[in-house]
Amino acid sequence: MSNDVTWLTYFVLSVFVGIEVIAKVSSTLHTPLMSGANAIHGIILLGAILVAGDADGFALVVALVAIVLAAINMVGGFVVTDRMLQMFTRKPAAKRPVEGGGA
Amino acid sequence: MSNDVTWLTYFVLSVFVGIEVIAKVSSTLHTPLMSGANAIHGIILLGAILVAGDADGFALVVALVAIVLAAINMVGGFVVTDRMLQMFTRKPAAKRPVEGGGA
Amino acid sequence: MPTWAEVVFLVCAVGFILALKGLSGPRTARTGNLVGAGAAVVACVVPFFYADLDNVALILVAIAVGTVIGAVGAQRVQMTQMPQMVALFNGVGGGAAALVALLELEHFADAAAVGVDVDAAYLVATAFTILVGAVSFSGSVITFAKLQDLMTSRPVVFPGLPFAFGGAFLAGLVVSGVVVDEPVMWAGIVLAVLGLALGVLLVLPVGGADVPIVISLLNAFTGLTVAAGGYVLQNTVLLVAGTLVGASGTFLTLLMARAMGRSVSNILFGALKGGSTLGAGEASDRPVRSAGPDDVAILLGYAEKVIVVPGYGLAVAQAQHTLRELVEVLLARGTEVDYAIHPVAGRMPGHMNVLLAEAQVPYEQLKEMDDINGEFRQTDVVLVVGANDVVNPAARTTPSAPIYGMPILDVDQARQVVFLKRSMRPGFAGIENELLFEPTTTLLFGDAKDTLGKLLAATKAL
Amino acid sequence: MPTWAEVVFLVCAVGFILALKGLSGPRTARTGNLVGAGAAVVACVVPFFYADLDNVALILVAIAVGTVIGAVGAQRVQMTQMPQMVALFNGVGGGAAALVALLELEHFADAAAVGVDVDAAYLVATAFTILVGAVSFSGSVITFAKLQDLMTSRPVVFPGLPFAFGGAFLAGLVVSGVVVDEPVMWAGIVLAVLGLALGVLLVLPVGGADVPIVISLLNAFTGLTVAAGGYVLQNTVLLVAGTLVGASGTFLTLLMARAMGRSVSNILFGALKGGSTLGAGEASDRPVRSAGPDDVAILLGYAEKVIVVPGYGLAVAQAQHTLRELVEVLLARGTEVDYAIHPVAGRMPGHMNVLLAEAQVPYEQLKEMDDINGEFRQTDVVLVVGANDVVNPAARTTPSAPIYGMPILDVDQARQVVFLKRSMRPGFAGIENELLFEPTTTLLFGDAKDTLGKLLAATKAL
Ligand SMILES: NC(=O)c1ccc[n+]([C@@H]2O[C@H](COP(=O)([O-])OP(=O)(O)OC[C@H]3O[C@@H](n4cnc5c(N)ncnc54)[C@H](OP(=O)(O)O)[C@@H]3O)[C@@H](O)[C@H]2O)c1
Ligand SMILES: NC(=O)c1ccc[n+]([C@@H]2O[C@H](COP(=O)([O-])OP(=O)(O)OC[C@H]3O[C@@H](n4cnc5c(N)ncnc54)[C@H](OP(=O)(O)O)[C@@H]3O)[C@@H](O)[C@H]2O)c1
Repeated sequence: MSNDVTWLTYFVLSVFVGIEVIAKVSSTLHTPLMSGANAIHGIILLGAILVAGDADGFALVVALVAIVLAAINMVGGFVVTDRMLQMFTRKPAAKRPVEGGGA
Repeated sequence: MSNDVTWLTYFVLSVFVGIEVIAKVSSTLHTPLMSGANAIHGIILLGAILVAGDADGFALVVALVAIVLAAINMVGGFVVTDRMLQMFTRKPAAKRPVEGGGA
Repeated sequence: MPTWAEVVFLVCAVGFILALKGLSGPRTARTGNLVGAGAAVVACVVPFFYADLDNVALILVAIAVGTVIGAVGAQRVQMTQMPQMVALFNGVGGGAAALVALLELEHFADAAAVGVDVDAAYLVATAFTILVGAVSFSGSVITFAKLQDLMTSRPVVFPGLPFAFGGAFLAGLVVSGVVVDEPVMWAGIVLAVLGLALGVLLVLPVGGADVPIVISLLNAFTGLTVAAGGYVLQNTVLLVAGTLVGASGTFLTLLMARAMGRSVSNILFGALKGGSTLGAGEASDRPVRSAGPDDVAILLGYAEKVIVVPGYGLAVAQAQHTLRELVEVLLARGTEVDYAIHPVAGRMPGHMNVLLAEAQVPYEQLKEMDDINGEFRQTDVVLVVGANDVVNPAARTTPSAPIYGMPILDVDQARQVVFLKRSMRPGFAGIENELLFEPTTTLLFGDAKDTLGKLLAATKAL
Repeated sequence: MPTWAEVVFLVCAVGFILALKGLSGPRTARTGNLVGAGAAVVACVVPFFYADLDNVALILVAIAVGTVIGAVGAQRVQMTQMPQMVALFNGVGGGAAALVALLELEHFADAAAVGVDVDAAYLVATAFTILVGAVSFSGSVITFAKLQDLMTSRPVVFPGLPFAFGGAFLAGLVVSGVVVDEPVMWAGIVLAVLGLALGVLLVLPVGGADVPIVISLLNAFTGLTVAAGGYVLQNTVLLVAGTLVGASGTFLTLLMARAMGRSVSNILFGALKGGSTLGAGEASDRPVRSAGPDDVAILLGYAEKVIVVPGYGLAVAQAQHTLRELVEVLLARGTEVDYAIHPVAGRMPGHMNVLLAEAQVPYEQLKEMDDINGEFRQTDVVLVVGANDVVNPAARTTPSAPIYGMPILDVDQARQVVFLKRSMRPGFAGIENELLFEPTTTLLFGDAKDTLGKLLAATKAL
């Protein structure tokens, strides 16, 4: 089948997956979810690597800048999300040596 | 990209869509949903039409049988689902000229 | 294929996605079904415009014949026979997919004969469609026979069954291998025959009451065969629609089984392992308190709040109309009456909703389990009509019971419970119900239609 | 591309789907994030094995530099500065996408120069990525500046702003048309500059408190640019991942806006229409009942059940640790204490959960709005620390109020309410809170850190 329709099909199916998969998220997780999605689009790093591998001169410089930016997005995004989520899931560690009891 | 991977991609994405889209169904709707999904696979009618349009002799007879079966599946499936669902959504018509009041 | 046709097919695929989405919400279900039907019609019209089809007249006649049979059958069937009708429609769909795949195999065989190299992936998909389509066909037919009482609805097990099943399964794999190695027609036909045998062997040991789950499973199977057929024909809409049904059908099967507190493997193979999938039907002889219709009528007459729990026996007795009349008389007397609907009361999910809606019970009187469970404590009389497992406290108290862990209606918390049933025999799960022996419980023996009729007369006379 | 690489990319795409799915459930969120990270790493390693890459050493250095900056930045940032950090990461991602698209445009320009016919669809996607990637970059930078207090967080509006925005937008369309008509570098660069301008103009009029919504929107934008980039590079994983983020990000933006009772267009363009998106800050001079820390400590000392409602002011005052200590003292005295967490208390969704978790408040003490709302009726004292809108009954009673319809914490049903705030000024929504003037309400004026410290001392001394 024609190439463009293939890509359109991927796009359409992914739109449904993207929406349905997060449809049940509770508002508490809005911020970490946003942050995690933010990290995922850091995958543009892959695109930047591909163009950098095929560039020279000024274009190479631009491509390397793109790589740096994309890597910041990707790595920083996943790390910051993990840090946020650590705060949410500290249930077992919640037993601290303080006098406060459970409610 | 290679043809088979394209189809694999469609398949994988559709699996996610199929599962996520019905993940929240209430048990009351299990039966109509099953019936509706049943009607959807009646789309094999399209496949039967395509092969019948290209067949002759005994193969044509087989293809026509396939068309009849598929059409039964598709048409019967959607009609029977609609009949079931009519029962679920008769709220406005629920006002009947009997003495019973609302609970 | 022209690009416009590809785009239309993609739109149809989206239509099917929206249909499933719609079908899973109560408010959108009917629209969803219509959207699906629209997408299906459009998709089937498209090839007449782009493909250079021969035999158009014959094709149209065949479509017309199938349409009439399907539509008339679907219109005529009674609500209580819905499950077997769905099974039948599913079966013919599976059969159609198998036939289409056989015809494709013929093409591949022709191509291979003139030396063309056929992609092995296509042959795998073709073999899969033939085998599983045939399973779906014959399995659905047996399912139909069980539900329509054309044969016993009890599990049918004979000594060599597991071996016959295993043997046919292995043979199916081997012959599939033959087909993939070299596309030849005889192998395809053998594969179809093996599939038919497998379908029969798969469904025979399943008890009548578990059949809805099996229908759902076979439905998912058919979806996957349609997807495989779509791959062979290189048609997106077939692939996407089939996969959607395959995936959602599998998931739905699991949801249904979970709602009944069963596992799918237990349903399919439970009878083989000796654990029956149908109640043993042993009656107990411990003492109980039974009463006549007049006594129960007085009980109801004094009650301020009554909850009716309908179950499988109501459907068997076809007593839903009489029940509705009784409730209307009580409501007219100023009694507060609701129906408590357990999700798996009856023999298919949503059975009670359908049955009572058909009997014109207003939707607002039907309360779902979670909404009404808190109210039993303030209820004077609970009228359990042909239900048993769904009110059996063993689900909470007896870890060894087959229904242990299934959520139940908390009927035992009400002040009085009246059971309408024919005998002391247990329900589907085949276990005794301690509630029958409680001091607050009264039994009114007899066929539900009969006893409800008497109860109605006695209540009117109060 | 070899088939194995395609399959690995597909697996990575599935990884991103599972990541999003995981991230949307509290128990699976962290695993989901790790799965996403794993998929991203694998996807980025793949091209080194199949593509014939030049400049490998330079590429690896660049990756290392970016990794270090990102990881260190993410580790160092304080919890309260999370939103601006996310904004920054999003911005650089958008910038990277725009740069990649510019380089692709150069390829297309070279190809066109030697007479190759470039598919218009690719050029549309390229222009889209350049323009929207630049919007995302500059918009995120302004967002960062607002949240980091590098500029005013109030809406910035100047008379010609709508025209400037509209003009830049039209120019963007025209220049995109030029690019599609003939791929030339100067047009791409103009497009990038226009995108930068548009991003600035889009975010300037948004009030500081609405910024999280805008970050989410820009996040979805970046996702779409990555998807478009994936199409241009004919890379599935980029397309699927970008589309996932674009779709879920758009949906999430709507969910967030709904949780705040706002519409997205109101957030973006409200300030232009004159309706301010930030509270006016008018103080009322009607009489209220205020008290000192000692009085409030006595109130708390006699209470059996206390609920703490934290809000934006707690974050501003950085008083979460002091608050936790106060609650621990009360708990040690045998008082029942819970925190009631409103979903949009603070300035980003989940703000309070993060803040209190960071202060080591045990998770079980944090109660969600729907779970605790029934309990206020039996509560002796509610301690409202720097919250206002989320307890304002106007959301229920005043249809004209900007927060009308937003679900609130039913603090007004408690026996006593104590507000800790600095003045009579309203909160984010800029409307007065009638609850402040109720006879059951006591005000304890002052910076929350300060007053909580005094309250802690007074309670310990009881
Ligand atoms: N809904 C589903 O999707 C589904 C599917 C498959 C299986 N199941 C299973 O089916 C069960 C449903 O529970 P349930 O409480 O509805 O039914 P049940 O536990 O099977 O009990 C039905 C009761 O109705 C009585 N009965 C039968 N015919 C009657 C008649 N003509 N008049 C009066 N009483 C009659 C039977 O007792 P007598 O023989 O003494 O009259 C029996 O006690 C559950 O175990 C569920 O897991 C449900
Ligand atoms: N969570 C989100 O995602 C999000 C995002 C954007 C907007 N919003 C909006 O933000 C609002 C959140 O409501 P909220 O009740 O948390 O906050 P709020 O209504 O904005 O009220 C905050 C209160 O804290 C007080 N305050 C400020 N600094 C203080 C300090 N240092 N010490 C003590 N008190 C201080 C302020 O009064 P004084 O000035 O008198 O001290 C003010 O009354 C909602 O309207 C929501 O829609 C939320």
